[in-house]
Amino acid sequence: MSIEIKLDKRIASVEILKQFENLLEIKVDDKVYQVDLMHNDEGIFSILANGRSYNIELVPQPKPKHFTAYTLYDSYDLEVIDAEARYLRNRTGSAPLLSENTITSPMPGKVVKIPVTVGDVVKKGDTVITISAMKMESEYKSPMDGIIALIHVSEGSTVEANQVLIEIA
Amino acid sequence: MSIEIKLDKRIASVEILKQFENLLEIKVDDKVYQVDLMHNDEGIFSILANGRSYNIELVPQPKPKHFTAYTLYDSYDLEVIDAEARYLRNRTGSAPLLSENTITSPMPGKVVKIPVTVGDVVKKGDTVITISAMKMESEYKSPMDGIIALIHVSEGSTVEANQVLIEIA
Amino acid sequence: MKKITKILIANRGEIAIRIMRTCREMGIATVAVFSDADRTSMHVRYADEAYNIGPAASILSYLKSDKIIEIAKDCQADAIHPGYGFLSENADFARKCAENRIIFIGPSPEVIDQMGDKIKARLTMIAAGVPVVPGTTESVKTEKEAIDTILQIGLPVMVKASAGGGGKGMRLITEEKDIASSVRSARSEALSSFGNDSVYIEKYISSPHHIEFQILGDQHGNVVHLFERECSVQRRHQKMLEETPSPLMTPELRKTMGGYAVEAARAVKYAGAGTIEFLVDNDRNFYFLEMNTRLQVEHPITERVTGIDLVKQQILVAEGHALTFRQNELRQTGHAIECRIYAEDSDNNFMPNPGKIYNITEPLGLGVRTDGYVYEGYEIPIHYDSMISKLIVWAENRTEAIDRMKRALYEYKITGVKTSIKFLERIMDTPDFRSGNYDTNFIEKNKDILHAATKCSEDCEDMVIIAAYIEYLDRLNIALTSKEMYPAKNRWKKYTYQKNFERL
Amino acid sequence: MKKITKILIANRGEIAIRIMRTCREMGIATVAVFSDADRTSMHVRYADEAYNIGPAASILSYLKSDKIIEIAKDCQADAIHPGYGFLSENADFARKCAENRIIFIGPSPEVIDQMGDKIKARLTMIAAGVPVVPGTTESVKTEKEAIDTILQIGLPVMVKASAGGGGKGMRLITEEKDIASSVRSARSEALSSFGNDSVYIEKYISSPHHIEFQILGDQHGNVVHLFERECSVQRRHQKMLEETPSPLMTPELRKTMGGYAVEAARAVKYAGAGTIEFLVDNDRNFYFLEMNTRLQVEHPITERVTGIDLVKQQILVAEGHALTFRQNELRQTGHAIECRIYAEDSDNNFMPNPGKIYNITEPLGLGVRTDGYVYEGYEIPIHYDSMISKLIVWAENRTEAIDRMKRALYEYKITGVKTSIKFLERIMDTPDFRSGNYDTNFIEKNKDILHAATKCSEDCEDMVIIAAYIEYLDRLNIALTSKEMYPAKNRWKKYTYQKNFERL
Repeated sequence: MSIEIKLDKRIASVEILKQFENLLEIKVDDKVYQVDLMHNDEGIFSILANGRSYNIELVPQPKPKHFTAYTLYDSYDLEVIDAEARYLRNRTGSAPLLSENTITSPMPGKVVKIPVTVGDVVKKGDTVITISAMKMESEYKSPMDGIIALIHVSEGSTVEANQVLIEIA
Repeated sequence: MSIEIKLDKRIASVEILKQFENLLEIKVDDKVYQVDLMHNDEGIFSILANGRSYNIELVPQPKPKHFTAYTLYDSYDLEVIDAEARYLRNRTGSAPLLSENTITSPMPGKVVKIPVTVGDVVKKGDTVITISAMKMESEYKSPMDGIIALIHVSEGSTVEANQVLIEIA
Repeated sequence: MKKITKILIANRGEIAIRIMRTCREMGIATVAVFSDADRTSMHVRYADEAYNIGPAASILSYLKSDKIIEIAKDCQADAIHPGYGFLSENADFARKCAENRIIFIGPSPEVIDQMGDKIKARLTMIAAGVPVVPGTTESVKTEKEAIDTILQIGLPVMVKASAGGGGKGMRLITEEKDIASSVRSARSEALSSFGNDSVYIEKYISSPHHIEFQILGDQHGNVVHLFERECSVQRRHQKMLEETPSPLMTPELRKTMGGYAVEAARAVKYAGAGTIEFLVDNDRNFYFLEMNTRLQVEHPITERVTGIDLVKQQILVAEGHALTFRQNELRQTGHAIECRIYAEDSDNNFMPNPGKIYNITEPLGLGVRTDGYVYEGYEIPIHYDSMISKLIVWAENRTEAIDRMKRALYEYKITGVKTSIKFLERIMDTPDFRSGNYDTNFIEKNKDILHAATKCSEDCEDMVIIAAYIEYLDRLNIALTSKEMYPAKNRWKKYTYQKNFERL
Repeated sequence: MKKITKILIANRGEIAIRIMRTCREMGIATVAVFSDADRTSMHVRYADEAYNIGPAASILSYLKSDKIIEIAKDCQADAIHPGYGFLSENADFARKCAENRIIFIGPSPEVIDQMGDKIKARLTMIAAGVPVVPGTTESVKTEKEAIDTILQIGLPVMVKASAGGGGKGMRLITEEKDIASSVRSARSEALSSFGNDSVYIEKYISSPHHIEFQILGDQHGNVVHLFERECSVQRRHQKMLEETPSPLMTPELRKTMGGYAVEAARAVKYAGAGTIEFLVDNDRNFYFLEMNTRLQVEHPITERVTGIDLVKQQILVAEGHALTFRQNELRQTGHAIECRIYAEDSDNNFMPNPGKIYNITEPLGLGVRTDGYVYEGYEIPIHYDSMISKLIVWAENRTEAIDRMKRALYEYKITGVKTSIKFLERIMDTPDFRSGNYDTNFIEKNKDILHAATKCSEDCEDMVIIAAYIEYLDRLNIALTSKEMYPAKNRWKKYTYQKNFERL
């Protein structure tokens, strides 16, 4: 049962070849590894391979089958592409889930100011909303020339990470 | 819905009178408390009552409905006596679950020596088994005069906490 | 002399806990206050008593001086410790405490007033003979006066709002043609931000060092300094890292600057802990910048090299005790560095990154101190500062301290939110930092090194992919089978998949 | 001079990690070895490389010298650090390392041999002019000889096996009528335990102080001592707590004893870190007890008051470096205390209590260091020592250090297994400890105070009952509803029960 995993821009194919308890023979693309793998409910992994000791932590993301992985050196965004995900991908083609004329919040915060209203004409680069988090204000700008189509939030309201704020047509 | 909780030797009756989110009015025996109670999946409780800040941690025990509670000052053994537990208690009368002529291990460890065999006559105070854990050996003695009826473990085997080791008739 | 037996801490997060720790060591009861957003904050759980003071926004909770004083009276606290930020430099609050017979742990309201206004502070320092950045000694009321003064001081200059702070009403002028327009916009921003268009003008010192002296005074006129802290590593005008001793410092300069710091404190009859901040240029000319009439975030490095608990000293001074040490008895032993761990995306313009902490592993061992307040499962609120902890190391000398800090940062694992840990680790490897040859321009100057991506090896990437695969399989299993009432006995899994695959 | 670039740590748990921390600071790669029971131990995860060395029992894993040397050769480690316990005082192992051109980080095999045999060590010390406990200088081979010697030394005496250790073949004789029978049983136990019925006889010193000196020597003949550690708080002949300086010590006595410790080390050309243990009676007469030719568990308190990283010094000495400090440059600054956190039931004869760690909160803040290796969810194996961490505090003076230790112990929360934390907290409150007036009889003498039950108030008990009730309700809900694939968003629960009860 091989499955694809997307790590940043790389898509790798993974398959378990053999297993005995915590000892796995596992293939990643063309490379075969013998690993001693232990993990726990908190997503902490201890992997021994070729004598090296690897520590990896996986944190689930709000989207199913998406994880952030923390190694000792860096963090990675991961997505598991199983049969279901492949089916969904094929059905929706290569179009991204969120359209490009949408402004979303990259982090939780509070809406400080919305200097536009629905129907306003905006140019690419115009500030359309200001979000404050932890004493710092960030201005989000229109990605295109267009007209404000929908505003999902109001001044003073609290927003989650990745929430759709404003749509531009 | 009042329920009984056994804390060490005390049996207290508890009932929630009113609730609004994390604010509870709750009765323990005859005393009514207004508490602000928050807890999490790890069994950590933060309770504010009459201005005091209480920190309590509950650790589940192997027996269902049994907990160990850790306060800042001490630890307690707790048992929740709900309808089911009451039924079981009534059915079995007041007899303890484990008979008094049984020797159980108080902690995990390894059996070092069993100087008796089935059928041996032993006196109260005779050593019947030696268990080692963390470099320390402990000898367990017969609680009564009697005959070794059953030996559940053998020398060199590993034992869990509260495992029945030897039965004496 | 009044023995303090209960202190209300009018603050939150790491500094509230840091103060409570000393209270506990001194046998003093502690009272926490918390906003609606902070019910699960560690400072609430650490305190002996805890009271809600209102909604999440600071202005409705941690800045509500009347509410806080009311709680202090109700629970019979003798004293209030304001920590840093919030009400710590608010003279009105200090005055109200006194009116309600509650000891404010800090200097008198008069001193807070006097050092809070930038021009008043400049004048006080000039009178005490402390060098200040060349510039005006009074606010400049008209545009013409401003332009004349600038031409007299010579470019470059900074125009700053008298009542100002936080960069508002501040303009750097480097070219003559910009003078008029910059003065005008500074005055207009000052008016709209502070209701007062007074500005003052200072010579601009490019890429200075930011060096401060810790001072401590008692109510009996004794004042000492506890040496310097080098605070030049900054991003967005906020400190990221501090160390003591400063690599720039010489014994002579330390003696001179320390002497001026003590003079400055003595001039205002300073009682309590405070900090005199200086700008120092590369030729070691130094200028008074401002005084902070409170505990600083970075006070632990001073504690580490002097051995003195500054919060304990604050409390003793507030009780009326005289200092038990004199200047010549104080020593700076070894080298200490503090790194501030922020919840932020350091590689993306240091954007704050609030969220839920997933796992934490704190660094331990020889020479390492952590002052934090977050814990596993804690959701960092969006309403307050993004600092989640401070990591302080000590070693016999600077090189060893840098190596130790690198090790501690390597060990420090926080998952769930982005943090400044990796960025700080890269600072430890930057040649300009290791050589001690840096000023406030450090992060800008070294941005290529500091923002370099450090990916792990390809094998390591493959291990990440393997982990994700196993986690995915495991979660499928969990969803199907985990209905048991009690957690699994052993959290480390070994046997989960053996049924599914051929055995080795 | 050989630069060490990779070290295999032939140990486990906290000491393995403590050594790896210094290696990391020095840029040295680390290799862990682990038994089957230790796959999930933190030292395996902390190391750069990790190799299995066999089944759980030490004799089949951590004591397998050939296997360990083979791994060191395979992975090209330059050196092996043995930690304490296991192979750390095994001369054969040190010799095998040398034969395989691997640096053994410790003294030479000859020195280990010489100081490992108790009678040889006594003779060496007598030759170096160091006072020893009055007694025989050679093993006593016959029963008659033993009885004559005892009568000559005078009661009380200790009879000890020459090849002994761990209390085996050891008898205290206080009455003349017991002499013959005790000598006989000591010799027979010695024979069955060590295959050698030689015994020696020492004057018994009742309730002595156990005080040891840390020494450090290099390969160039330099030896210094790093002052004393007071180790008299013991249970089952194992240390529970150590402090430095010793409350019993005077500057003169320190100088004398330190001088003898240096002499003793010089006498055997000692290179590396070692400890000279003394018994000291209440009149401050002192006697050499034994030498430990390795790092001690309690080394961190010495590190804290001297600022010196002892593991780093061990590595530098092993590389051939000369010590960079002389005796007169060393200082003991402030006061340090170490508490050993054992997994044990202190109120039930200190019975070990292995099991799974549920939650941990480590104490942090000013003057606190923790060296541990367990983590949440970790199952402490039954096969090894019951020590799970060491808590070290420093303060300017002894009273402040005791207050700080009390605070740190209060903050330290480990649930899931019973620990010595509460017992240690009670030690901090015992008048004999606070006054510094204690010896090895301390725990026995103060048992009423130390085993007193400290229950919380009735309100607090009721809160425990409330918590258990809510947990019970919550678990009922979990069992019914938790089938979701991803963990709940916020781990702190607020809204769970609102449907079930009348609203306030």
